[in-house]
Amino acid sequence: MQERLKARARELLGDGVVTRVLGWKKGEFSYDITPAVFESAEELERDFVFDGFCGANLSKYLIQEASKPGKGKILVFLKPCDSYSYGELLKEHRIAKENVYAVGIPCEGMADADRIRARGIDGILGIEHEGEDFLVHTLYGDERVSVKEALAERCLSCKSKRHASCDELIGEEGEDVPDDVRFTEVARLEAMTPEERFEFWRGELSRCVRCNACRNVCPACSCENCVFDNPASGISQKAAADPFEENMYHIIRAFHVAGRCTDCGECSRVCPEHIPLHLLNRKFIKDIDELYGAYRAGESEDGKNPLVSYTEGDVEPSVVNERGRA
Amino acid sequence: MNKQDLKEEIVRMSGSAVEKCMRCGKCSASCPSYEDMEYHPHEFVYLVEKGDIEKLMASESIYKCLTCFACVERCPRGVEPAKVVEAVRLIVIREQGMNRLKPDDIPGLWDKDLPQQAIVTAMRKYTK
Amino acid sequence: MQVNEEFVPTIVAFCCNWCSYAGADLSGTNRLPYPANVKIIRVPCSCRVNPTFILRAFQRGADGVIICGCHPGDCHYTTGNYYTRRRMTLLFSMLDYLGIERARTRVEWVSAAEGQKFAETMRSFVKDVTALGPNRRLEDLRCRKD
Amino acid sequence: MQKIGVFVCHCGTNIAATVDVKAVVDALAKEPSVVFAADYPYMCSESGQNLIKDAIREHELTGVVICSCSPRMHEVTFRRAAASAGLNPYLVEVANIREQCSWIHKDKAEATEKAIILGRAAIAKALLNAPLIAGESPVTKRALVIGGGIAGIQTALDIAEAGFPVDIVEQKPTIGGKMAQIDKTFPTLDCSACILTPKMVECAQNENIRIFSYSEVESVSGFVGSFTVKIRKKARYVDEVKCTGCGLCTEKCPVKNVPNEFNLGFDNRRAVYIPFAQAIPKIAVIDPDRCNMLKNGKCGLCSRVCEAGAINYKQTDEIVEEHYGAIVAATGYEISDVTRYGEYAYTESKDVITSLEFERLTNAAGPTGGVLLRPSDGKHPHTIVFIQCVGSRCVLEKGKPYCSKICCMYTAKHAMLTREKYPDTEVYVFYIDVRTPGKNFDEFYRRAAEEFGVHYIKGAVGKIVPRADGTLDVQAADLIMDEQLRISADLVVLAAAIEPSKTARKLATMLTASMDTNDFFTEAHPKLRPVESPTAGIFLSGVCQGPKDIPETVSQAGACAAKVIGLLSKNKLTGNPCVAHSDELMCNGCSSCANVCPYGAITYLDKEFRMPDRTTKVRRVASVNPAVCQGCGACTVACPSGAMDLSGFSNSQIMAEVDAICR
Repeated sequence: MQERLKARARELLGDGVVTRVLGWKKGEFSYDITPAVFESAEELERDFVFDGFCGANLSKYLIQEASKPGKGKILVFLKPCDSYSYGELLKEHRIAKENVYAVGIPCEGMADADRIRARGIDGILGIEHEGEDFLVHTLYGDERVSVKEALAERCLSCKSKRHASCDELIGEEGEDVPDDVRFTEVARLEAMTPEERFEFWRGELSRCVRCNACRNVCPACSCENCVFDNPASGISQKAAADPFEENMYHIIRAFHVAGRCTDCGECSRVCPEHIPLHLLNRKFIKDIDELYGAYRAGESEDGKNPLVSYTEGDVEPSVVNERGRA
Repeated sequence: MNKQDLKEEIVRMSGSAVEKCMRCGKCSASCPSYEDMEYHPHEFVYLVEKGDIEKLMASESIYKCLTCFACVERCPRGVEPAKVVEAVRLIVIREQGMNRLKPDDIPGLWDKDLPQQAIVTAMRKYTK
Repeated sequence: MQVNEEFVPTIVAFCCNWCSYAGADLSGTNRLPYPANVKIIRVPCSCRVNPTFILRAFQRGADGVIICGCHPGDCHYTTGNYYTRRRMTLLFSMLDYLGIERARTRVEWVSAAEGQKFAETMRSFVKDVTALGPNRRLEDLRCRKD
Repeated sequence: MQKIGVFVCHCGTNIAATVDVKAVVDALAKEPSVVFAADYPYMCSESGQNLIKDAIREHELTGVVICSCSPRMHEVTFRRAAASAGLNPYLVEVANIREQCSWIHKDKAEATEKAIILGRAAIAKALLNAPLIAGESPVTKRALVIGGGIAGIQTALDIAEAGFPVDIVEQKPTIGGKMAQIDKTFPTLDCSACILTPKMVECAQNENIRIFSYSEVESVSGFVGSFTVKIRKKARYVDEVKCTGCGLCTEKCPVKNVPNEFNLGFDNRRAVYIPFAQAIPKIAVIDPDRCNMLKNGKCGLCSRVCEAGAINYKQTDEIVEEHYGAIVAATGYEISDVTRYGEYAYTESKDVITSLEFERLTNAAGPTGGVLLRPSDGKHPHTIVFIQCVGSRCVLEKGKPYCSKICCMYTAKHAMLTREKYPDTEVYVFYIDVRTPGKNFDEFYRRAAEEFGVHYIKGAVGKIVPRADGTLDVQAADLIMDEQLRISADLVVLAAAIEPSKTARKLATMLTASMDTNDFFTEAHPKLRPVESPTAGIFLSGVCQGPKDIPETVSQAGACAAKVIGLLSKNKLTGNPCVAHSDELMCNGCSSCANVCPYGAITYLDKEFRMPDRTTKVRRVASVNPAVCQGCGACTVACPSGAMDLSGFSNSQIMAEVDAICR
């Protein structure tokens, strides 16, 4: 697949359809792949990577890259889940669509390097899909790990193999994945007593170091200026000084992306403290689906998201009490 | 069952919103069994709404409904009178444990031209 | 505030100018009492209430926050309270998910004619929050008074 | 450095009896920035107001806090007082210590403590108050009326009468609407055309009125006071200026078999036609779907006979752009589709007709010259059945849940007129309820039943079966007799539900006016603002707002005109300064705010920003039109970046109040 993407990128660069390519390259280690912009076939040849560690969602980089005046079109590779973020950003007018050439690519799920290393596999050099397994190349030879045991959490609960918006597709279009496991963890928390939930989240959120990685990576957190950085907002904070501010930051962040979050899972992927931040967003998604009908952010470039629309027969806020007691 | 429970049971079984009736009489105007009935479709709905259900249960009218659903089709309020009749009928059959139609009766009622489906339907309708 | 005696919660009530604030005025005009620890903040419409205001209130020591607006369909701005309804439903559900007591937040629709309802609502809300005791799960310890 | 003055009112004993006013003054005087604090028995009295004014001048106050009754009561009074002393009126805050304190609490200590906290919250808010100046916007002194039925005509005439120019846009080739098709009007039975056509002529002759007939609204932009509207003038293929309305072309046109819309298809018109004799404007129009010349270039007869040389086959649609201060929706109604009710056999029998069709069949200018004849065989009907509520009060998907309001009365009229003219005819009316609230309405209905012998039957018709002999077998129920009836009828008239014009929803979207689920326009307030849309500058006239009869329509049209005149007579509109505003540096241009704005007050601009590296970047940012914004604040919460804020109720102000209360 890597070679196919490279070839297509070279072609589009060569034809002058695009001037740049937004893709992935190796970081410090072969498993910390980072997004990168390639401007020539040589750069592509040297650095372009597409393997089982390419979890990073490239859509957010387009806000900057597609708005550079006079730079022409940029090619971007979008996995199915990334294409929803892209769709949502288009809907919010954050990306100049005319400057983007979006190529949808298939995805069989991305690996979580931590899970692989937790199995005692070290010196990772690369990773490949091979049937039901990941084939991990290491300094000490190849290792086999079953896909289920190496997949990132967000890929285990993948919502769709079908792309939302793109200009071209490489490979076969996939299908939606039923939501049967996606909300299991949220449901587990919901079933706890309030005290247990409070303890759970205290345990998680108290680890927050306010590095802002979640905010930086989140395609929905694309504000020019975040309210938490704006002294005039009255809620600005640099580092969370106490448990309240940790709560405040994460509640408000989740609320601001509610109805816009595509559940791409980047927040949890990048969190250095491994806080399951996606469980906050997913709670909103679950509530929205249950209370206002199934909705998938980014699926369409027009229409209104559930937080900026309503129906006259919407449930009352007291539903929260009733649902809990049932 | 007391009056209120009876009414709730009928409403539940029929799924009919009897309180939506605006007493236009279109059900009765559409009913092919009208002449044979003591209580007519609109009265069925009205009596259920009032909770006066014993009268209906005692009446032969419940067995006169052909379940042709003309009233259901035409009711502008979506009340579905035939389903109310059906529910009253079922309540009677259930309460008495009494089968209106016994398999033994069938040979006597047999008519060569009668579609088989009618017999099956009748068994379902009049038998517990 | 809590000096070995009965706990008196601090309650912030956001009331929309056109219905609920007028409803609160009416309960005053009709001399219908409700506890003095309820303090009303006037907003043009319930849809002006930002979740940050609610969290801010808890941070600064409120024990309960109630939002009152026109009945759905009666909004002075035609649609504001429909948005309030969705936002607050989702926010309250999130607070509950985080283990914050459900009864600390409430939305009620009170029209300008419902002075009685306003007073009753406030009495019942104060009762519920008093039963919960002081807000300890969503407070800022630096703002603690005792 | 802020200087706040605090004024605590006793309100006689209303406040002072339960709140220790002096203690409040003492406590608030100690608040930071408070330089003056005083109490007075009646702050709203002239001497109370003078106390405020003097203090503003003497202490050069930058803000005023008044602890008194509800701001809903006297905020305006105190703002005026401040303004007269040279202080911006929006620097005044009112703490409500009467309705929300002294009147509800009995314990004096408790009430005093609460009054102090409320005072502090008001001070906290006042410290963040900014002087606001109400924006002004100009008013284009011209109105647009969309729809040329009786509602639009009356509204336009009343506006024009007051001296303002007004344009009527009508999609049909003539104004007049449904009223032009009606025979007689209830309850007076005067001839509809006789009272309508003079008004139509008046429209044509009034110098202040322009009629855009055969035209549609293409787009609407702008806001109250200055709307820009594009109007599509559909090609008539007839020069409006040259055509004299002589009608020669309509006589010579060889295409004779086009169903005549005005007579609901009971007779035919030509491919070039004038809808009816009294049409305004009386200008011919060519039906492009039927004209041979336009279809295949073969004919041109009308062009040859037209002495005025008005025929122009090359004419195309024309878009004109006009500016208006106010827009009136008067799009009226249509008869709902009765073919959805198969039991009435409307599609199977020509002798089952709607009430509007009955109007044409009894109209002297109609296809039968006013003689009531059966459409099927042209014979005189001896038994007529009228059925009420066909599609009205029907909660099913195919029906209308509302009462169409006019049917009871026009059916009584039809029944009465039939019995009067043809006493040998038996007339049955099947009704669910007879609803006749209105002046002389019930008397009218009773006359039909009592004097004219119309058979009113409480019950419904279940089914109509056309028989081979041409009669209609009407199966019905008489609920009072508790019996099923069968009537052999010659003619059945259906009182079909009326529904808003199909064009209304598209128009409402253009106007950003709200609609209910039935596609009727929503009024700003059902009781107190019944002729205005919640969208400023948009007014409602006639049935587009809800079913109504002619007298009601005319009175609403007049009321609507009065509202328009009131708006147009202003030179400038002063807005509410407590409106939303967007911080361009913060705004992402994501459209969340515009999605929740009920007034369409937010638009987006592409704005150039200088970046720190001296490059420039164009970004989409929100811009609030202060003349349109009503200040609800929905956008402020929808905005994820916090770029949107509301003057007078800013984020920081509300949080300052929260802090003061929770302190």
